[in-house]
Amino acid sequence: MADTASPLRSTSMGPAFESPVVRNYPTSEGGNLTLTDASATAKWLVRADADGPTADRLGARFGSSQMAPGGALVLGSRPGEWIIVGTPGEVSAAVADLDGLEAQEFMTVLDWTHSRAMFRATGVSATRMLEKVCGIDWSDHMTPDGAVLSASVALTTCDLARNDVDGTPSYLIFCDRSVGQYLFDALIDAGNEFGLTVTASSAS
Amino acid sequence: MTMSRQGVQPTEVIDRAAKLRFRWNGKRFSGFEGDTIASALAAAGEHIFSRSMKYHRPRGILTADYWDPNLMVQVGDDPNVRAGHRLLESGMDVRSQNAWPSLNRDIKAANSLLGRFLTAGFYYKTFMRPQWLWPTYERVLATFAPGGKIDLDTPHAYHDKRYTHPDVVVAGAGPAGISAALAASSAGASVLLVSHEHAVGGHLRYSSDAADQAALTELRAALDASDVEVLTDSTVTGRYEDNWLGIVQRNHPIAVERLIKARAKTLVAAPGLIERPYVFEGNDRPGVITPGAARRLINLWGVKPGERAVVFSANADGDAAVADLERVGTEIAAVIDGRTGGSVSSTAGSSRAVEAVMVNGTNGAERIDADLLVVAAGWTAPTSLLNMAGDRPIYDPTAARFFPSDPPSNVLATGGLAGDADLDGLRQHGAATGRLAAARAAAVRHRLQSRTARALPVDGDEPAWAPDERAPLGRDPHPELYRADTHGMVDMSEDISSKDLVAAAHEGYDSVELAKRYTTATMGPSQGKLETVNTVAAIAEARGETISEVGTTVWRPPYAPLTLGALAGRMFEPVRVSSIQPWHEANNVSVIQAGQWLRPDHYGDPAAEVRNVRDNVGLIDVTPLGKLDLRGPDVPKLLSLLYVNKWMKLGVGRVRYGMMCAEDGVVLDDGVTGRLGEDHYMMSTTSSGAGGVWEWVENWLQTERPDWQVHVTPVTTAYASINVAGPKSRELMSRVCEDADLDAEAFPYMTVRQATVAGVEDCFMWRIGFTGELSFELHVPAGHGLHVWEALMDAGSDLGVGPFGLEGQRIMRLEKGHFIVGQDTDGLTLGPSTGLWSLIKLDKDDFAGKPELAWAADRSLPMVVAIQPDDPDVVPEEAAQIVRGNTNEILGRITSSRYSPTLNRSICLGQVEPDLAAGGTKLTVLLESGERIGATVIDHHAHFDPAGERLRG
Amino acid sequence: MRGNGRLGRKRPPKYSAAALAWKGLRGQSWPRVWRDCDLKRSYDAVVIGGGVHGLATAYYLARNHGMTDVAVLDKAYLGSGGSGRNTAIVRSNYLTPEGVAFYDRSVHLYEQMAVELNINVMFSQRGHLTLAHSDASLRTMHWRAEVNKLGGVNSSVIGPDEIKKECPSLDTSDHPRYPIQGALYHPPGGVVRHDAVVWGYARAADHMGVEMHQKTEVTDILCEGGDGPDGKGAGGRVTGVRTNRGDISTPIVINCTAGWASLISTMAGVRLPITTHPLQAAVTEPVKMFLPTVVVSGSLHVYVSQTDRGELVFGASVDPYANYSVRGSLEFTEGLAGHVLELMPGVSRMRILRQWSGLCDMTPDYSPVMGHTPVEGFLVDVGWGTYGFKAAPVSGEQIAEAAATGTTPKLIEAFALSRFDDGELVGEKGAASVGH
Amino acid sequence: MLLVPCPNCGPRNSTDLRYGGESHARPDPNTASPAEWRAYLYLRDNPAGWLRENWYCASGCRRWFSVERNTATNEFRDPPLPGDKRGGAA
Repeated sequence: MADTASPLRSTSMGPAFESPVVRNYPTSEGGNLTLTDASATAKWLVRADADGPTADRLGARFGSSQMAPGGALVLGSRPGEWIIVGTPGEVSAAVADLDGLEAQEFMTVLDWTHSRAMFRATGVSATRMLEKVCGIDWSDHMTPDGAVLSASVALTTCDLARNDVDGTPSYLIFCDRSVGQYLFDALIDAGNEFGLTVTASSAS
Repeated sequence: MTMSRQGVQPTEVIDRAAKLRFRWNGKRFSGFEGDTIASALAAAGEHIFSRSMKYHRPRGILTADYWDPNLMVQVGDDPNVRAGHRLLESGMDVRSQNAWPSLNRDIKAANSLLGRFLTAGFYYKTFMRPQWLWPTYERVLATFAPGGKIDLDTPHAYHDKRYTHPDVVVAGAGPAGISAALAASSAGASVLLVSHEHAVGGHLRYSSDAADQAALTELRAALDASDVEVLTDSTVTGRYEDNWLGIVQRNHPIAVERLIKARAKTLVAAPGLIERPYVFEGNDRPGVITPGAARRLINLWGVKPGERAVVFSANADGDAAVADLERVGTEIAAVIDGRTGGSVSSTAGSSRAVEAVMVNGTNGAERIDADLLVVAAGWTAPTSLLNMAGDRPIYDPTAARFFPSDPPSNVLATGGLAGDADLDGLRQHGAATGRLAAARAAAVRHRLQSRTARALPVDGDEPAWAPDERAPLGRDPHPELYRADTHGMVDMSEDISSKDLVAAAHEGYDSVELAKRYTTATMGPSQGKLETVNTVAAIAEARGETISEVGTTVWRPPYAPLTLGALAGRMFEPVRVSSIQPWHEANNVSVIQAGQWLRPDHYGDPAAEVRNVRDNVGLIDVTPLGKLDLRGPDVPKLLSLLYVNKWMKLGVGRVRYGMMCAEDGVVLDDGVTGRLGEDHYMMSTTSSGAGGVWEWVENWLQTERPDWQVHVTPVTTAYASINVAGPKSRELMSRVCEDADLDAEAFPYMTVRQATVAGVEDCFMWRIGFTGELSFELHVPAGHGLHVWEALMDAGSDLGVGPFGLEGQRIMRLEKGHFIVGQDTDGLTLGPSTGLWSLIKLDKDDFAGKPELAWAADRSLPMVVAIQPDDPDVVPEEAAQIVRGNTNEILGRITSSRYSPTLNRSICLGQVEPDLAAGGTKLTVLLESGERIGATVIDHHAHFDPAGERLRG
Repeated sequence: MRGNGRLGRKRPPKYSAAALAWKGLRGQSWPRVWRDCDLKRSYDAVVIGGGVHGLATAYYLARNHGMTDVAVLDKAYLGSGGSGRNTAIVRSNYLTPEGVAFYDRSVHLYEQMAVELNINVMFSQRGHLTLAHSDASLRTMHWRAEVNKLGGVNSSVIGPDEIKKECPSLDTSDHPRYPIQGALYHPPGGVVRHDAVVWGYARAADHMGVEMHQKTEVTDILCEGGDGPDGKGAGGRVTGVRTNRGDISTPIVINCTAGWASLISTMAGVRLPITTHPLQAAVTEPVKMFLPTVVVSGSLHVYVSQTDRGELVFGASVDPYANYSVRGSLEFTEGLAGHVLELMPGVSRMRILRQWSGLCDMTPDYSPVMGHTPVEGFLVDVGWGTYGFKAAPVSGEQIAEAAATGTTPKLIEAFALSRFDDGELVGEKGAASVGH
Repeated sequence: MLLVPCPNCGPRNSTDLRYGGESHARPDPNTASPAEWRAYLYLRDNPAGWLRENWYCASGCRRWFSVERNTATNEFRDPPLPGDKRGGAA
């Protein structure tokens, strides 16, 4: 996934994507934790048998993730469910790669971009921040780089993926769009004690 | 008792260069950095810290630590602060509790004179008559409530929590606990070591023995060099299922108190032992202290506890106290040895201080003048964490304390809780325990990793559960010293004497639990840490049984009290908003809470909003409406199974209303579902039902019909949903909609079309109308919701377009007689009660609730009907009861009511008995004011446009 | 004092201030509050469960129906179950006319209890506020108030200003996430000293000859003529009970075992619409009095009152999954604290001292199951869920009447087990929420 | 906090799941007598011991599964079996 923060437009002519994160945040420097609103990232949902041809084509099994050849990131978010994220081009390429599979098994694909907010938390303190709002064991052996899971974060059900950047812990956090502003603020509150840099809405 | 600060002690923890000023009951005092509140006050010569609960007796230092029942003070707005533990801070405003008008002169001390009447449970035996006086008695009794004061303006400050998943948690940081932590860490485990005290080291901290100090230095250095995470001034407050631990951290740099929730693979319980007071007459007089208190005062804070002491010693701690006292110049008047039969029968003196001690020593009974009595009578094993793990500790009379019996194998005890040994023996047992804990944690970790999809794969078989091959600790003999030959206080917090307990047992409250409840012994703030064993002993004595026969009481969590603030942490209250929320907020919206959602209720004048919809066109943001995307060839079968009506023949582009009932026939939800494509449907649900219906659908698909090919995806927040309603809605829509024919014939009522709206592709438009007007329900990809809303507002300005909120919608739906599930129906309303009999298709093979709905035909069910008050200006309250004439017999109730700006009259929906459901039936409605009014059932649910001409338009 | 001293038993001394003073002056002690009896081989009736329901039933059997050859059996000690673990709230502001009439009778009996039983049960009618934080919940409060008024119960809906007056510690501003919109105010509601009720019924029943047997566990119910194995089940009748201390023959067995109700009923071959869930409670350290009323919030799942000792006592809703373990959980206290602080942010520095739990017998319609069963002589007084304590006096009175007369008293007709066969559930389900 | 063994996600905190109650078969809606149907709706074994029951992994994989748990000790019989009959639907 080259750039999760590039704006998405539904058509070349259409209006700009509106992020669920609408507040402005003072930009701070330093700190070892960055929180980015990446809601504009394209996200597609693929459903098929957990062990069928689609699963084989996508590669990532439940609980793990994999980079698709075209650069999109494929997350095995549930048994028989995958989230594909990336730029519109990357995601389109990954979805196009599934063409023909619907003839082999019951498989559906859904554009989920507008359904989910997406944030990225990066930094050596990112794990400590998550430990304040989520009861999952984030240690390296239970949640290694590439791990994918769903869990409650600050009382909001989220899909989560560990997707380290250059060896630094980094997490992707997906939640219902309508609760996105709330969760973004909750993460900021949790991260402040570690010195947090907020990257405001990428689409603004 | 004269306490004073002495010269520098080698082991002291105070920084004499850092003077801290504070107030005690309004007067200025000072202490040093490292002092506790109590040590600073003691150093300044204070010796009364509180008054007792019932008799208001003066109380002084007993144990000089966290558990000291006599050292509860108020610090600013913080009540019940443990002055024996809380570190002194500059500027503290410390006050005594439970004394009026002052600590030194307390009027309620007169209660002491009434002691013989105020026996335990006395209040059960009096104040019964006259009954009308009881509330007055009660108010007086309530003034005896002990404890501090809360300040209602105290803010809920920063208290964020933390989760952690260490391999091993060690509760207690004495030599055994530290050794366990170090050994577990060396064995590769991640370890969290939790020290209740401000520094690790346990009893070594206040030992003046050179070997102890050398060991302490060594252990601390080893910890510093290890990977062990150390928490000080923190307590493992509870052990819950599967080693879920609550840990309160009282010294977090930015949180007032932090609750840490740890899932430990193994727990090592190493809390040490708690000194047990001795029961004799006058044992609560200021000047009676434990050896630990004496040694802490001397060695940690350089405070001399008294000038002339009697030491009653039944163990090495008592002996060590003698040495420490002598070192600081306290005259030892006598040492009474409890191991050879010596005992203390009472103290003498004023209520405020010990002046003499009556002892039975080697010289027989004698009176010894002293201002200090140090009593080393033995220990209580704080088995709380083991109890919480399900263990029932067993009493050993030769060692005079309880020991673990059979805790679960992921909970291991070490240190004093497990037995006795010299320092090396404790360290060895601790280390062996740490190694065992690490080995068992490795097996747990292997299992967790192998069962968790996301985890790193593990190699090899799960390690065997390591056997417990630790050499057990010994049990030093100790005399059973529960009560001397006189009675005294058993529970200092509650003012319960051994006499009270004996009396309670004789009255028949002779099981420990009954006696506890009757006397309130052990129920106070020290939670039985000091009192429990003495209580059990008193009951056993009264019954002529042994402690083992009487058994013990169950220690309940938490081990140490923790604040509501820490438990609450940050309050997570998710807030949901639609993408159009910024527009609402900029346009004077009045918001209503609907579950987690914030929704527009109105924008100033709901009646005007209604009129605008009826006359022109209005927009409402209905994003919270539940939406499920359903795909697959078996969707029609699923719909037929979940709705009461038929779905097999719904054409592409068509929309149908459906009602869902639970298996008991009760209305569960309703909404419309449309067929968007060959194998593609969108189901709408009520806003509040969105989550529940999704689970309901998944439940049926996964468990009853796993072979069906259906994929369900909640898309409620994927779309911003906008209802465009009113006679001019088609005109407005035609201005923004580029690629769909909106003509009534091309796009009729109850159909759905895909369209590009205001430049946004992939919008869905539904021709449906809850308001009863011509309307288009737009579902716009949420990332463009605000854009489309604003485009509609711009495009329709000349049409009079305006927003309307939930209140306007509620009025209009009521005018149309649409019921709301959960408001006009309740938890017992069966499908047919809604009046939609014809919707229910009993000829379908199967659907949820079918049998109950079939049998409902033979039952007499209340019915939902539309009602109009005879006086059009009276709007009965929602909840007003429908009664029979002037009687109080309830025949139904009003479930919805509003004044209709369209009809200029009040309108209602209600539930009534079936024989009242026919149109034209006259009803009596009882208003909240008590007035009874006439009302009439009307023929249709719809008060307005019953033929539905407007919405079909 | 061993032996079955039913005949010629000397009336024990009455409790009063004068007696306290006299005994205090003379240094005399009080006699046993109830006798320690040998277990007989037969009784006219056996009550299983020595909690407040079982003891009240035995008391009314003796007092109202002259049945004194009655044994109350408890596997532990008297009041060891829910009776001593509840939060002692009494109220009658229910939703259905059946519920209102029933609980109103109970409040009335509580009002008389101290005098009738000659023990101070400390019934403190300090008022009971049920807060509403949403439109829907406010509507339900209005509904309850209207039904209450028709049943003659003092109950009304009040707004935030009046709430603030009744209970100044509540945050009635619009700052909380779910602001308080109103409350159902029920002045006769309050709290009772629960243990005193247990001991009072036991002592009074003992005076009339009823025997209390602690540490006596029922291991089977003996039946004949039923359609199941061993003569159990529908159509049969009860002949006795088997205990850890031997068999007892009796024609009447009354199941008053709350959380263990299913296990006991199964012994008679009667299946119940009940699942057992722990209900937790907690208490704080004492502070000076500041909370004058009982406060309940259904939306926030919490109820709280301050005892005369100054402690806050809290409860919430039952644990989410069925089980028979009475260990507390951390998530319970966390949730509780969060919700209490939303109502009263000022108590943030108060400390939780102790938590515990009891077992509740939950029914599908939040109403009890009372009266006769398909097994003759086997009566149930179960399904009390989270509101058994407040119903104890009236339940004892009514179930005693049912047992003694073989009829079903009008006040409990709606609560018959047979309603589940007929699908005629009680409407308390209509407003399902925490309602203490 | 009980650890519930989700067959997909692994052991998870019980607050991550929704309890679905006793497992029992749904009677044929076309032939069930009122007594049978209402027994399905309302009557429960409610044992103090091993119980087959349903859980929904609400915060995790969103799958219903069936598992045996001892209601007296809260011990799960491992490993759990995926897929079984639904709980009471009332």
